[in-house]
Amino acid sequence: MAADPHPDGAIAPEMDSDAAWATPLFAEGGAARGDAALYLEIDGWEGPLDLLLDLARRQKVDLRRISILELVDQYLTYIEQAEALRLELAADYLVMAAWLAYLKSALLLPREEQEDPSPEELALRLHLRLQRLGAMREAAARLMGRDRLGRDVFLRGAPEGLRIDRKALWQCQWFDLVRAYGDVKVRGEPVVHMVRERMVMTLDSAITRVSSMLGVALDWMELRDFLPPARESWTNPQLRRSALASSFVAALELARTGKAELAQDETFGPLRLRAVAR
Amino acid sequence: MTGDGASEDALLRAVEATLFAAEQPMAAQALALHLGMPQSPGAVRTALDALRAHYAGRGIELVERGGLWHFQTAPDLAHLLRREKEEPRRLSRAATEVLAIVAYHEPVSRAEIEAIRGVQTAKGTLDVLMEAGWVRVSGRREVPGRPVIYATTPEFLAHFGLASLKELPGVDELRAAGLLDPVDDDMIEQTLGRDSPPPSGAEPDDAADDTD
Amino acid sequence: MTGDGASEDALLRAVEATLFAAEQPMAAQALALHLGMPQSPGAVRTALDALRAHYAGRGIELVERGGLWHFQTAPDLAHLLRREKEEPRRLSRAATEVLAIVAYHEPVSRAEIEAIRGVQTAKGTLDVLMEAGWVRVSGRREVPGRPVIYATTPEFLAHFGLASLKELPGVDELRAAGLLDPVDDDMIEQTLGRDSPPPSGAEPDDAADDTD
Repeated sequence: MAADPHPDGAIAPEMDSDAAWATPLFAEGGAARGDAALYLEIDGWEGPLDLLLDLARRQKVDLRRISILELVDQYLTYIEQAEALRLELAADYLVMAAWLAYLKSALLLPREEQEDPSPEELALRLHLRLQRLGAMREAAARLMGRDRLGRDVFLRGAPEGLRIDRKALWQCQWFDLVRAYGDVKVRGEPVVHMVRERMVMTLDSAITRVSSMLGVALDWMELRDFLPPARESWTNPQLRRSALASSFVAALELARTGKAELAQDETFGPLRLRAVAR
Repeated sequence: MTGDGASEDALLRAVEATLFAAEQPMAAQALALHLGMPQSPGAVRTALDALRAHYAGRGIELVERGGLWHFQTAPDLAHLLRREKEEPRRLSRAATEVLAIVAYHEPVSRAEIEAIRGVQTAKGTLDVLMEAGWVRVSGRREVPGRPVIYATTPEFLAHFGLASLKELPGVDELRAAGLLDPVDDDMIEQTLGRDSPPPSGAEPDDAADDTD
Repeated sequence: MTGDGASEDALLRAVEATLFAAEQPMAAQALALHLGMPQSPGAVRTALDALRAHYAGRGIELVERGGLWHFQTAPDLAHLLRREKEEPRRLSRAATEVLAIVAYHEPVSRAEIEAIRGVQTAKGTLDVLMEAGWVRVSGRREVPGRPVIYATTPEFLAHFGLASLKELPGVDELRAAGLLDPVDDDMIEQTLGRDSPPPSGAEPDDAADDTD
């Protein structure tokens, strides 16, 4: 619709209510509005086919028996008069006018000079298009006039509603259960294994060991002296490092709680500790 | 549920109560499922027919629309009820025409709609109909360009009080007159191939191809 | 509306349709007003009584509550409105594992389950098992914090066709069946990396030794 000089033209019909278009525009008694009204209603048509259909209906005969020649004349007259009134016409109206003028001349020319398709056939096809559009327009009006839900017939105002409580029916087979336990065991075992291999001296045991040894010591002792003797499993270097770290944290913990005091004379020098006299 | 009569009556009551309470129209199959007898949609259908007969002529009626059943008020009582209800959405003339074309020609592409109407259809027009729940996209046509095709919905049938599309006003006559024949694809292609509005240049050709 | 009978019937239909479409229960007086006959609430009451009698015993009934009338589903059919639908659902992997642990170690606390599984157990997992009716709370463990402990139910035994928990295959049998084949390191890594650590380092060890 870019070429439409009447921007309202495309919109106005959309705004019309079904009653508004079905009655006045297409009523057989269109004479009431006279010729003058025709020109003012240029906005009323949605394209040339719409206008042609309206003109066809003004012939006041069955759409199947309209005279194409008369229709063409009416259309051309309409276009001419619109031009005389300096109304700008959309390109599609003018193209339709040119084609209809051609159709008219073809219909009037002697038969033997015609090419394919014959003008009669072209006229018939135009005719059919108008019929199709007319049929749909009538169908729409009849459809809108039916007993419509929410306008003429009504559903129950306050239905209780159907509620479906979905309840899961849990499925599990014996084999799923047993296999799941197998999976748990398999997954658990390596974890256990790794804990055993990475032998550590726990903080708790370090605190117990350091504090009990402090209790019997009379003087400063170096931290390393608190470690278990390097025999049997305690030869493991990993475990010794763990024991040293745990004992160091144990010493800090005992100092924090006021049970021991720490001394170190130089950086990285030996760390000594002794019990705080009660 | 001892005798046949008793069980029939129980089913009748159950179907009546369920449809009465339902917020949406229901198919016989869905009713059978809801009533825990998915194997017997036939019995439910028999009950539905009996109920429809019972309610005929009353202030409420039981109707089937596109295979879905619901209770509604009798149409001749519209004058009593309408005053308090708001009018449903008023459709534009273009929208009513497009709706009629979709209903009578479905499934139909936008180009086919435009070919019948002789004008381009504003995008919003189909949207309005889809928003109203009366038209849906039903797929694509397996032709070059794979255009989207549109069809009506069960809500359309329910709203306009149609048991099926066969009940569309005058549909048999229109079909017999050839006015519902498929729109020719060549014509659509030509229509689509143009920048100008379809009715303009395309018109004569369209009309010519139309009836082939 | 000529004879008395005809007009009575028309009123009956009007009252029926109006109450059906009404969103609220209505008093006889309000109905009379709505139907444009404010002078004849008596006639409306007669119609209401006739309707109530008509619907008695059907799937729908017309009831009066405090002077207000409305249609409702027959009370004995209320179960149709709230329908339970059982949907088969497969137990999740996590839930199956938890169920297996409860079965092999019962009674067992949630912390113990987590320790055995090596991952935290969502609260919902135990809820699902209790909803399924396979696991129940069997008491509290008399240790600090008094944690809730879980055990299996008779339904559990029935579902899995077990006479007692002793019928569950032991660890040796699991190993023989290839269900305890070691998994590769990547899988362990994934398992360890993905899930949160067990609540305490020592617990898996203890719990695992349990069943040997």
